[in-house]
Amino acid sequence: MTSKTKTKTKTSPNTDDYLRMYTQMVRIRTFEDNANQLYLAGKMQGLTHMYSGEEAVAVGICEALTDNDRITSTHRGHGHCVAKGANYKEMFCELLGKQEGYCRGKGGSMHIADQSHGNLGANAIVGGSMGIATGSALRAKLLGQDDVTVCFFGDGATAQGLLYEVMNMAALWKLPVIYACENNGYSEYTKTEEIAAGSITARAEAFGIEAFSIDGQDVLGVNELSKKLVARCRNNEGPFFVELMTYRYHGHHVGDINREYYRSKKEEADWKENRDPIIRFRGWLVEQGIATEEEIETLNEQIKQDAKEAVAYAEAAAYPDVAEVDMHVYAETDPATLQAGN
Amino acid sequence: MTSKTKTKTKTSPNTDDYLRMYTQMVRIRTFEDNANQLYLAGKMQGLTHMYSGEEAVAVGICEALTDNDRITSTHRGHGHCVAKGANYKEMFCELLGKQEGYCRGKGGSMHIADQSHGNLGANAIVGGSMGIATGSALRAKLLGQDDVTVCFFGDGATAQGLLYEVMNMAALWKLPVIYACENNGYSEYTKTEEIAAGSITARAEAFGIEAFSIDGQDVLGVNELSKKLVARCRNNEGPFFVELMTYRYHGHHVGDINREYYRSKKEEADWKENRDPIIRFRGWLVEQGIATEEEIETLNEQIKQDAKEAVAYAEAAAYPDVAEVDMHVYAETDPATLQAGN
Amino acid sequence: MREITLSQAVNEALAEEMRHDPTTFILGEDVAEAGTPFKVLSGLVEEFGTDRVIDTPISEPGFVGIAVGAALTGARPIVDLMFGDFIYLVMDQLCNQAAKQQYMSGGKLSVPMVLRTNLGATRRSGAQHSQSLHVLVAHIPGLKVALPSSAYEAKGLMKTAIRDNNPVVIIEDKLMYQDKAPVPEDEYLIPFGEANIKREGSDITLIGTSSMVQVAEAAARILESEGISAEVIDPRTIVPLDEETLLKSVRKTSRAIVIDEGHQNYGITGEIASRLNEKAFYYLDAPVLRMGAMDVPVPFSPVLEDLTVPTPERVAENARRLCAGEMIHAA
Amino acid sequence: MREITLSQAVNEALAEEMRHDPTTFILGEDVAEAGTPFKVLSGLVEEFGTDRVIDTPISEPGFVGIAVGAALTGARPIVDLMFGDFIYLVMDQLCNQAAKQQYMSGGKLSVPMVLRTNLGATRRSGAQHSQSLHVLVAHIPGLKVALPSSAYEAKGLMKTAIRDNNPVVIIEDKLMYQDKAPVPEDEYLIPFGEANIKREGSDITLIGTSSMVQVAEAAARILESEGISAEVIDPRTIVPLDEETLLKSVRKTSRAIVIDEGHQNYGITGEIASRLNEKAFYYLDAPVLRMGAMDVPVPFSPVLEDLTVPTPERVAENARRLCAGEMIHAA
Ligand SMILES: Cc1ncc(C[n+]2csc(CCOP(=O)(O)OP(=O)(O)O)c2C)c(N)n1
Ligand SMILES: Cc1ncc(C[n+]2csc(CCOP(=O)(O)OP(=O)(O)O)c2C)c(N)n1
Ligand SMILES: [Mg+2]
Ligand SMILES: [Mg+2]
Repeated sequence: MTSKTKTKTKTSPNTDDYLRMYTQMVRIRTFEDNANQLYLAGKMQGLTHMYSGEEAVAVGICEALTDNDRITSTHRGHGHCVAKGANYKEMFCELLGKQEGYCRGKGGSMHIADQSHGNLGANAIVGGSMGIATGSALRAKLLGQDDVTVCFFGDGATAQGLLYEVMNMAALWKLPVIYACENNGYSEYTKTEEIAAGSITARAEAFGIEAFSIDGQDVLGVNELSKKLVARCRNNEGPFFVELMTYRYHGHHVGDINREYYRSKKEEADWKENRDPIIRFRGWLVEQGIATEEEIETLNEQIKQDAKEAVAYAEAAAYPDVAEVDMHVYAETDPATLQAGN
Repeated sequence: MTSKTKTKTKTSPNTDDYLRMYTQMVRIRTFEDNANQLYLAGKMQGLTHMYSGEEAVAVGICEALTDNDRITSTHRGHGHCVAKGANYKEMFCELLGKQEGYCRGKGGSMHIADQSHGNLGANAIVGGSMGIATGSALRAKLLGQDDVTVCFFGDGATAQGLLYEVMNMAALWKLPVIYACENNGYSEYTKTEEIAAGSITARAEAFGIEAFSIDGQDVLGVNELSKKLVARCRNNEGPFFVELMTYRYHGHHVGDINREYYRSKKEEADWKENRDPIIRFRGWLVEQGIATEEEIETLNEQIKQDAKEAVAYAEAAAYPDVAEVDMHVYAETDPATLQAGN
Repeated sequence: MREITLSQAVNEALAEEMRHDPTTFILGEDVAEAGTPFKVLSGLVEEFGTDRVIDTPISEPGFVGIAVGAALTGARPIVDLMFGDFIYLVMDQLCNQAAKQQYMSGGKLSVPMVLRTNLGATRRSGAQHSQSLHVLVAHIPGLKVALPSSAYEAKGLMKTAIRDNNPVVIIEDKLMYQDKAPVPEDEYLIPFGEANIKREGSDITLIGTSSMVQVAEAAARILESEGISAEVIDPRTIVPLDEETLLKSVRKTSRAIVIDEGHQNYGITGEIASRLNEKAFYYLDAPVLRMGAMDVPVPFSPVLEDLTVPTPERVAENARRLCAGEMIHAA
Repeated sequence: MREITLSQAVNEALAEEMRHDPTTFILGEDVAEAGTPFKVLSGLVEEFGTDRVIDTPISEPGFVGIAVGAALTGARPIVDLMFGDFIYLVMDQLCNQAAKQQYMSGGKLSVPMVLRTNLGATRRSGAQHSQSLHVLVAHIPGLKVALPSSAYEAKGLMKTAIRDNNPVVIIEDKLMYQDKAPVPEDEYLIPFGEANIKREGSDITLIGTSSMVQVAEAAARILESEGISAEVIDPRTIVPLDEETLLKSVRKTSRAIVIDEGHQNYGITGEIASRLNEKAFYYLDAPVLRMGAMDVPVPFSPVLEDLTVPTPERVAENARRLCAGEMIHAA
């Protein structure tokens, strides 16, 4: 939407923002390429879902947030995690079940969380974090804190009744939460139109929530809208709902290789070649004179290098000690707080 | 809506229908008056919710159905049960926990069901029957049967996510189901506007379901729309959603006596005096020359008498034998069907 | 000591803790002006306002999820679930979302929330408003489960529940809301995992939970009149379970009955009896007997409903036979 | 006899029953063209069409509720719940709506439906895709619960489940879908409530469910090489439970271990052990030992996850000690 404006130049105050957005998108893509390799090489076990293709959504939104703002993520959560500020090292360690992972190896890909940057965690229950995100927003409102919470979920997750329960409460109580529906056209092996009747944005509107449907491949458009909505949330005008039209390049999960029975190679190629969020933004950056092709190549290389090092680190890192298996089942409570008079 | 038309006369082919509708409404009111007395007299135990005031909804809808059509009911279910054709005797027996009750006394007020007339049962879980009703409609469609299912629920139940899950599927699969939302302005002790954001009908529309909001105190209006929608359901044009604006005269349940903290006596009086569905329809019947005041008084008396007899019968009826306590936990399966080759 | 009802005890605990910690708030259906159908919360909204005593729509999964999110980010929500039967509706939020956060995050996220609800039949409330479903949550690692048996426990356990850094499910007996018991004016908390010996005895141990503590005590009085000395123990929390106190008693008496209002089949009596059988095997004169609720949905009809729950008479009868050396089975 | 995989066995059972009864249909996420992520249903939509193999949106409570309604009015739905961990989401529909209809209606309404899902850890699927939650449904009167332990059981129990007039939950071990076993070509059904003696023995009884039957058998082989004769029994359905067969074995061997992949605490081992302790008390040389999964959410890290589930080695070790007269406790 904004990609045609020519007003920004290399000296624009937004240059850093643009470059960071580009960097973050490439960091996600590169992370996923490496994760996919680890899986194919048999070094990573379990269920993993690649975010490649959807980078502009996570980055466009998360770049509008501070570390204090919260997000909840999904089974397809690596992108949100990187975009919200996570480090490669702790992420790869987590994916490999190593002790230095964000969750000491106990969470894995589907439960990665990064408390330090406000990422409340991936969730292996589709729609499972909708309550959590809304509750985070209620906490902000009740305790007079001005952070905003973004709830990421897929088009398939709109079939979960929980969404309507929490949107109703968010609307009634005017909570600072943004429901971000990543509509990538599929839930697992099924097209969205086969599982979603009517209109997704109309569903939010029926609860009195202002809703938007935008191109999720345009990082600047996503970011611009996000900044507006975040500001309006802080100004007590929430909640909001945003549907972001996007596409996942890989199969539903890393093991979903033969998928022509549910979507064509042609369709995949079309999105990759003509609507790739990174290629598109890169073109714009160069066109605007914000970065040269060479600078961008250098950046890409640097990120690849970072990933390689982080992977090597994670592969060599230690597994948790077996004694950890029954640690962290319960949080500790300071015995003093359980005394009368305290 | 139709109460101003003057085209019907006593000889109209609909005379019987009108009188039956009137009768059914009075039968509901009279049933509830007796149930309330039983409670106040300490003869009936447990939780019971009176339908008085909402008669035109159940009757207007159920008179558009055949015995073959199904309904699912709610915690406030006596009205639906009577309207769908149940007998006083088995109903009062059920409310008193007697063996001759519709459910042999095992269900009680909140679980009364009348299989013989297609009433799949009251439900003590708010919204709990939304799946059941939708599944009944799916069964009709799959097995090529032409019955329609009506799902009754309250305004409060629209907060249950289940509604949106099943409406989505009903819309995708074009099921012959009518979602009938009895909006009586309250869920327990809370006003609807405090618990429902946006618009209730818009929520159904967002799933591509045609929705209506009508006066639930006008039995003819309710019946006319219901007949149309039932016919359209049979013609594969379902599902539909109808919001019926109505009012409950009693407290939320029989024990909810002092309720001025959540609704005023003035508001209650206004509905009872100016919008009572029975008074209104009675006036119309007389005005149209369909029945005289005397005929109506005779009818009313007859119904009171029926109720009195049924109550007396139920009070004297036997409790289930104690041996029944562990019967009916599991349905029997004919052992022959569990043999290979059968 | 002054006597107050269980309902007042809960109310006091909530009020005290809400004064004590500004991050606490209550969330649930008709909790504010109505003070819940059982009126347990009456007066709280007047003191704390609608910002901290929040009426929700009828969206149990939704508002439990909201509580999880609030707890995860720095508040201490107290969820009111109107009937224990609705636990089914919130199992995912409780067991997948709340219970596992601490573990899945390697100790970095915690969910200090309380879910208070109720259990108990014989109120003529039918099959969907009479269940005692505590075993469902007791099975899930990461949740703690408290079952107060009187006003005293209701207050002390609630205060501990609110201050605990984990999701705690506290289940009151809905028939007991108007029952009075001595409750100190001074502040006190009851630690989790400490069983309470309600009555000392030497011939048999009666372990009762929640509503069944009174049943066990009544049975003990019957037995006493017959010269049988029954020890009555209330575990108070079933997770964590104070196995030591139970074992000590059973090793002393050599006989035990575990009495609970949940269905017997695959219910909590199996766990408790097994632990006693395992660890006090050589002290036992007879296998630990279990008395749960009948394995039937709760019937409405009063004549049937009353049969489904253990009574003092039936407990006493079983105890008598056990002490007489008879071999009896629960089923 | 030909050998087929558990996955094929389930597929055959479904196809046979769908041919047999036109009121049967399958409902679930990605069941049609995709044949589920585990590919168990491959080919069924080609034979029966999308009217009888129905892809649903991701609405577990919704489509389970729909199945209840269809069953209540004359169809026989078979619900596919992609992961057993999602049982939490459908508890209300299963336990309040399906399980109680027959009883609440005094025998007039029935809900002949099947919910098929899975259990089992050690697949690196994390805490929300690895749970074994069968006790939650086993506790609820009105539900039947089958746990097939091989392709043979998977087929025979599924056919019985579909023909049974009650709601049946059948839970497969997701690690076993590719495991082959001899399965007759001729039609057969396995009755509910009949345990299977997988292996006869005289020194100790190993009772295993689902995935743990293989573990028990492997342990028995280890023990055999040491001269200890273990009897291995698979209850096949935990509701109804074939107590007689279990008791008979335990009365013979005097020792037993109950092995299950659900969490041990308040899980099914407590019920089974209690029944054996109660009814075979005087035959037992030692209390029945229980080995459930650890009481921790399932960790992702492979080095941790593998510790949480009983293994043949650990079962054999416990059996060895029991037979040597050592007093050991599960915890
Ligand atoms: C409650 C629940 N149901 C089903 C699944 C299995 N599942 C995992 S991802 C997925 C599809 C989700 O689709 P969508 O929300 O569109 O997200 P996407 O994968 O497209 O990013 C399904 C059905 C699950 N994890 N949780
Ligand atoms: C799942 C569930 N939550 C809460 C309740 C308690 N409850 C019973 S009726 C009711 C209010 C229902 O309001 P509405 O749907 O508008 O029906 P009405 O009583 O007005 O007819 C509530 C909250 C319940 N029975 N089930
Ligand atoms: Mg998607
Ligand atoms: Mg209402």
